[in-house]
Amino acid sequence: MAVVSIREALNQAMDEEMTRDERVFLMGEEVAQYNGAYKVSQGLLQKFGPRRIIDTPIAEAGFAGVGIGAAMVGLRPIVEFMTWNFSLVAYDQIVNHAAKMLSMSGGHFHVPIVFRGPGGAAHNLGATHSQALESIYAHIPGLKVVMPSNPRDAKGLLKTAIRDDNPIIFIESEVMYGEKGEIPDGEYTIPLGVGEILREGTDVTVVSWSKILQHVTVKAVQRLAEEGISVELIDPRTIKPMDWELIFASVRKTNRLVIVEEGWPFAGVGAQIVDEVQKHCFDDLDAPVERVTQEDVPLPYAHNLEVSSLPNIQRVIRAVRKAMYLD
Amino acid sequence: MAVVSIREALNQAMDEEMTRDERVFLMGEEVAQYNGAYKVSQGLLQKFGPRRIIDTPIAEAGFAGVGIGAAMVGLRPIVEFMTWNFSLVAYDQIVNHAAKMLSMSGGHFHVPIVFRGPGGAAHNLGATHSQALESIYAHIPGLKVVMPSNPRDAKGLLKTAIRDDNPIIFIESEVMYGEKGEIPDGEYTIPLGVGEILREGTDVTVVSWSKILQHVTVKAVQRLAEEGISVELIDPRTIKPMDWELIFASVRKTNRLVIVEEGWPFAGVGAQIVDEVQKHCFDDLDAPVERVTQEDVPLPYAHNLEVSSLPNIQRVIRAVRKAMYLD
Amino acid sequence: MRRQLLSQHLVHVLMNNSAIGSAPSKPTRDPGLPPDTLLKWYDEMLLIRRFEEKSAQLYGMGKIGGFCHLYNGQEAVSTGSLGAINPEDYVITAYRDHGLAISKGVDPRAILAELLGKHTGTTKGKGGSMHIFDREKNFLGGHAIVGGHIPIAAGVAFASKYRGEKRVCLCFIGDGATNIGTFHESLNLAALWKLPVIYIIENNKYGMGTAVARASAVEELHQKAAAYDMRNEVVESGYDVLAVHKAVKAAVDHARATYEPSLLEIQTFRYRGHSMSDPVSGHYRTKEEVETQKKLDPLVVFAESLKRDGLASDEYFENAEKRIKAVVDECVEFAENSPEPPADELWKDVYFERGGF
Amino acid sequence: MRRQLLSQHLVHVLMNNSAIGSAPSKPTRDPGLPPDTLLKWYDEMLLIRRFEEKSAQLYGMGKIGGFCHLYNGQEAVSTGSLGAINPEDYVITAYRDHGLAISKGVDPRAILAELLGKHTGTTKGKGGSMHIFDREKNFLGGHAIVGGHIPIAAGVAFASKYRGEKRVCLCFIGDGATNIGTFHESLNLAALWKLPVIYIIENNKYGMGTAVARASAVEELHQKAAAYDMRNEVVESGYDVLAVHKAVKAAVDHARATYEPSLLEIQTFRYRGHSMSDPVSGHYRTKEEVETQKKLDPLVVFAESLKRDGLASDEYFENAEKRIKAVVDECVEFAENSPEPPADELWKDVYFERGGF
Ligand SMILES: Cc1ncc(C[n+]2csc(CCOP(=O)(O)OP(=O)(O)O)c2C)c(N)n1
Ligand SMILES: Cc1ncc(C[n+]2csc(CCOP(=O)(O)OP(=O)(O)O)c2C)c(N)n1
Ligand SMILES: [Mg+2]
Ligand SMILES: [Mg+2]
Repeated sequence: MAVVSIREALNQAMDEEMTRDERVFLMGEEVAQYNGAYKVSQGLLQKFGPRRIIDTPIAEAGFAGVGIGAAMVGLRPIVEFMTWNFSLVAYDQIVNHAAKMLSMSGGHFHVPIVFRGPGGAAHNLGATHSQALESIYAHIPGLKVVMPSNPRDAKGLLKTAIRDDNPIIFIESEVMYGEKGEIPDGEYTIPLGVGEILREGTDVTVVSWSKILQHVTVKAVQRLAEEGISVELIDPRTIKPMDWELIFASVRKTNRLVIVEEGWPFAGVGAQIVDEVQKHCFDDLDAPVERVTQEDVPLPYAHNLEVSSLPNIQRVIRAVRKAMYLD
Repeated sequence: MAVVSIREALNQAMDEEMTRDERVFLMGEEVAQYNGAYKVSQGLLQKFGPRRIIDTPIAEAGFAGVGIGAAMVGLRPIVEFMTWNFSLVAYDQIVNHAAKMLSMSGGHFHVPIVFRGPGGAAHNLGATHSQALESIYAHIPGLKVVMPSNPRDAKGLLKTAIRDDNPIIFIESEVMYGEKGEIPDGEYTIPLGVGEILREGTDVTVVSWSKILQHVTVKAVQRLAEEGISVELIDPRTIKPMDWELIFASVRKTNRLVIVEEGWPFAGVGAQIVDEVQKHCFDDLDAPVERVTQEDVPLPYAHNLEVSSLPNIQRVIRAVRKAMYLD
Repeated sequence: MRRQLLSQHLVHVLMNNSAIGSAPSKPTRDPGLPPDTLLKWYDEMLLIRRFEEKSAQLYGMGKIGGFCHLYNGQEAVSTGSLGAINPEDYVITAYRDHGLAISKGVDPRAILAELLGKHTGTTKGKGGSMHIFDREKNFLGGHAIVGGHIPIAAGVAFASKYRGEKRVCLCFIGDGATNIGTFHESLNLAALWKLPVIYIIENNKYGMGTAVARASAVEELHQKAAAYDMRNEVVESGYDVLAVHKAVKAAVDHARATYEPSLLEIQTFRYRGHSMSDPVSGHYRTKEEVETQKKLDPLVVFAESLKRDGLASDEYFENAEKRIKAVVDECVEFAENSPEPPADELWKDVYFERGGF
Repeated sequence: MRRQLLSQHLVHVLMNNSAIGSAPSKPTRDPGLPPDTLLKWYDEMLLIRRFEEKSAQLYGMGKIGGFCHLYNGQEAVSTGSLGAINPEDYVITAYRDHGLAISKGVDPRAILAELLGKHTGTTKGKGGSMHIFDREKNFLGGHAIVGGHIPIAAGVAFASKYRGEKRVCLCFIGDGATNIGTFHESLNLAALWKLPVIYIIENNKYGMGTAVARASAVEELHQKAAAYDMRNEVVESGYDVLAVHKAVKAAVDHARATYEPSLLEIQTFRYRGHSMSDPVSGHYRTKEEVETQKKLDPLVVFAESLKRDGLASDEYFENAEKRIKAVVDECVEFAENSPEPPADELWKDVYFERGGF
């Protein structure tokens, strides 16, 4: 087992898949000469050359569409958005073209493409540059949404995403690229749609993903463990398709559920989890499902306001205690 | 009480507000010379002239932005999207600019603008032209989302929306423009955020809005009444802010809830209603909340497939019976 | 202004030629074009015309639903352009796609079945009129969001170059669509990266009810190429299949030789309303304008030139009508007798299941 | 290519003038510009320079967070442009906004407080460096999504014309931003509708790490105006505040007289990295390039010309440094001593509550 950062893990995934399959290429702003705004593509230009590692102008709709067109006729593009915030100018391309092409063409043209890049808040970037946008993509049929929370999953899931024949929304965390963890030696992939139980527990199920899982939820769960509260912690890893059976089985055991996500509350991913769980585990639930989300406001710049808007350890602890009727 | 179509009701609202307030103008594709693709702006060019009724090129991001800029410095634009499907190319303008301007400018610039046009499926328009997109707008803080289901509300809510100082997403139904109903004589407005109980009932609460409410849910509820099932039917009218107390009070009475919406299921508006209700009415609920939504697929063109994908009367009846443990 | 030039040209043509259709005063025929190719083109244009007329009928009868955008009047663009490429080359367009699909060799029976929402349709009844696709024929749609397909075309050309192939992509664009952002982004990318895509503006003078001059700050739409230093050309006589062919052929040859894109503006006219729900004339254009334009009907112009060159007789044209009528009748029979898509199709083609190409 | 022209021009200037800064060989000063206006401009440019240097320091100390894009090297664009308009005219730009805000009269203390996330900041700490706003000064931001503000500028100009006012809007755009769709849509709308907006490309030769020629199919960015038949001009000596002023003044006069927009390209250079997290040189440009460009420093060039024209002495410049240092010190003190926004600010400014203007 090697210890690598998420940045390196993603880099390895792209490197290996580009080596394995000539049809794979990477395109995006600053991915080539600059080695990526977050250095995720470090060294790839040198290795694969400008034919396969391509700097683009600032034209997200344009280059997303170029990726879609190339995918329709047999290439397998990886399109990097410098951050997912900028994907909103390409939203039509993703929603109306990538996601619907297979269906609208009656199966003639599938679109094997990975859209990837960092999502969520970093630090003091303000409202337009701090968005956790998984909900507006998971809402769209035809897309799959993947959000790894550690180097092992980042590499294994990205490799699978690149080999998948569908448009994939692959959302990394802007502040986790440097975080390290063990990854298996040699070639491996991780299937989409399969979640992971990070910690078994009996009192309450907590579902959380990506940065908030690692920076907030894991720490809250540790503190709760010290208080004697046994949390079963689930990382779904793929947002869509979600590993519903894993979540249901856990809730049937613990009878309580808390969801911790970075996005806004209204019609967020967590709301869908609530919906499915109350439907499939209605008689198992001993308490309302609690959600911890970002407050329903544009994220302000000032540090204190930013911190108070985002999910934090205290709010997770409170939600878990509430789900256990402890407060 | 006059009987008018939704088209006329919307037309009256714009006409009256433009007469009342010189700052209001209408802009969009074919709104002027052509009197609107759906004739909602019939006669307005003639009455108000080309300064205030403005045909645009096909450039949704561009003219949405023009509206936002004009609103920042004191005008009150109504921006028509020929259909809401085309708003996706302007999604960044709405989400990152209209919605966030007030907050990011620390209160310096508010954006009094109404984005309006038809949403949802019509008949055989295929996947890109049939989308019910309320969820991806309601998800965004800073926006209000309004969806009238009858002429009276269409007029009263649109007038309020035009007078509101915030960006409003006003979604009409593409197939309801010709539907008629009574509207009050003289000047009136209807506040945003206030739902309406269309029918009192005791067995189960049903929440539904816009076309699906009128074309599907109302009819299903009638049939259920014939079977002796007493439905309390709620039209929230405004999706965000939602009239939560009205829904909670009803669920506390009926102990059951069914939501019928046109959009896709995953992280749809209905999911948020489930979340809020299970949280605030957990002990009141006698059964899982049921949702009837469009199937999670791009809407196909063929009539039979289109019909089978959208919510229909049978599915609503089944959901209500399920919520009552009758099947 | 180009608009004025065209009108002058029109006036000139109408005044100097008693025989309508003898418009192109200088012969535009590429000497390398064999007579049977020309006759094939005529048949194709006639098929498109009759196919669309039949579609209009079926729409009127309620057998075709949704939006249906007909191609009548623009046939010379489709046939002239696609006559300049090979089967392995790609074609992509917007929602006004029946004519181009037919020219690309897509089975017209399947197209009509698609319009009727049948399982034997080009996309099994899923896409409908605005979304004709055919992988085998390299016909990449049919796209209903204005501007949406323009970057996709660049991507198709990108793939061709990536693989070192000489395949080009023809991308058809409405005049109205030249005002949307993706047009700009795509032309810049195509020019910057030298992608073998030929962007062909079908300037039919209106985007729905909006005349070019009311939507675009320049009326000479090919002039937009200046912002990308892109090779460009205007064909004012877009009713002349030979003139269209010549310009497209030159652009295709250039793209194959250099990978460089072109922007072509082909001036044409649609005889029908924007879609079936829009009247032919009224709000935005007069009956007279339509009638005047119809005097330069691409089929008539081409027929006259074939006759003048001694390549076809009146008898040929009579027979052609019969042959084409039979084809269209067969399309109708095929479409009408085809089954609806089965219920479980709803769940198919949402995600692609096979493990790679 | 414009790029080459500029380099030749540079070489010429550097070879023919021993005194750096005597670059503009022909006098570009508008005789109508009073000396004290020129001195005010110098002070303003110096304030921008020193303000940014201080910001860099404070960023290095961790007192400023997030992305911070400095304006060093581009001061002549800001001062020269905004010197050509009146207080009631509008200015809007992207995220590299401190300099323009200062030129528009926004209180630099509030700007620095904003960078530090303080409640006394221009937007109460909500917008940060990339989102400076000031309603009273008609400074409309500060926008962080590339291209996002370009149509908004057209809308501001639209409102001005709608009300029959003569107020113009200056909209600043990066070279990289000229490749995004909203640029195209906005220029078309502005030209089509004759909106009094002056689009000013600050061509600092790079969009992040991407040189103009690697992102845009044309390097002469003002040439993009051809697609919209828009009045346009390039200022190669964008380091010369007087040259910038002259071009902008002409565009503003034209807009006031005719409501017509212009596209100006002002060639300039940023001395710092793209943002504070990007090094000054390295991946995409060399130290030499930066050093060469710095030889035409807008402050030095302007100082030399003021001296040459006998408008200011060495003493003046020494005093100016002192005065400006005092202003910047005051900014720092103000910002550092200001409170954070109170907790309940989180819920404010999400929806506007007052009943209309
Ligand atoms: C983004 C978007 N906006 C608006 C529409 C509605 N619409 C469909 S066709 C059309 C006019 C297009 O005109 P043009 O590009 O000239 O093509 P033509 O119909 O003349 O072939 C419009 C506005 C759309 N489909 N997509
Ligand atoms: C839509 C969008 N895409 C990408 C980015 C990331 N980004 C921020 S600044 C920038 C470069 C802009 O360069 P230019 O327009 O030349 O302005 P300059 O920074 O040189 O002033 C990029 C790519 C963004 N903010 N918005
Ligand atoms: Mg047209
Ligand atoms: Mg730049």
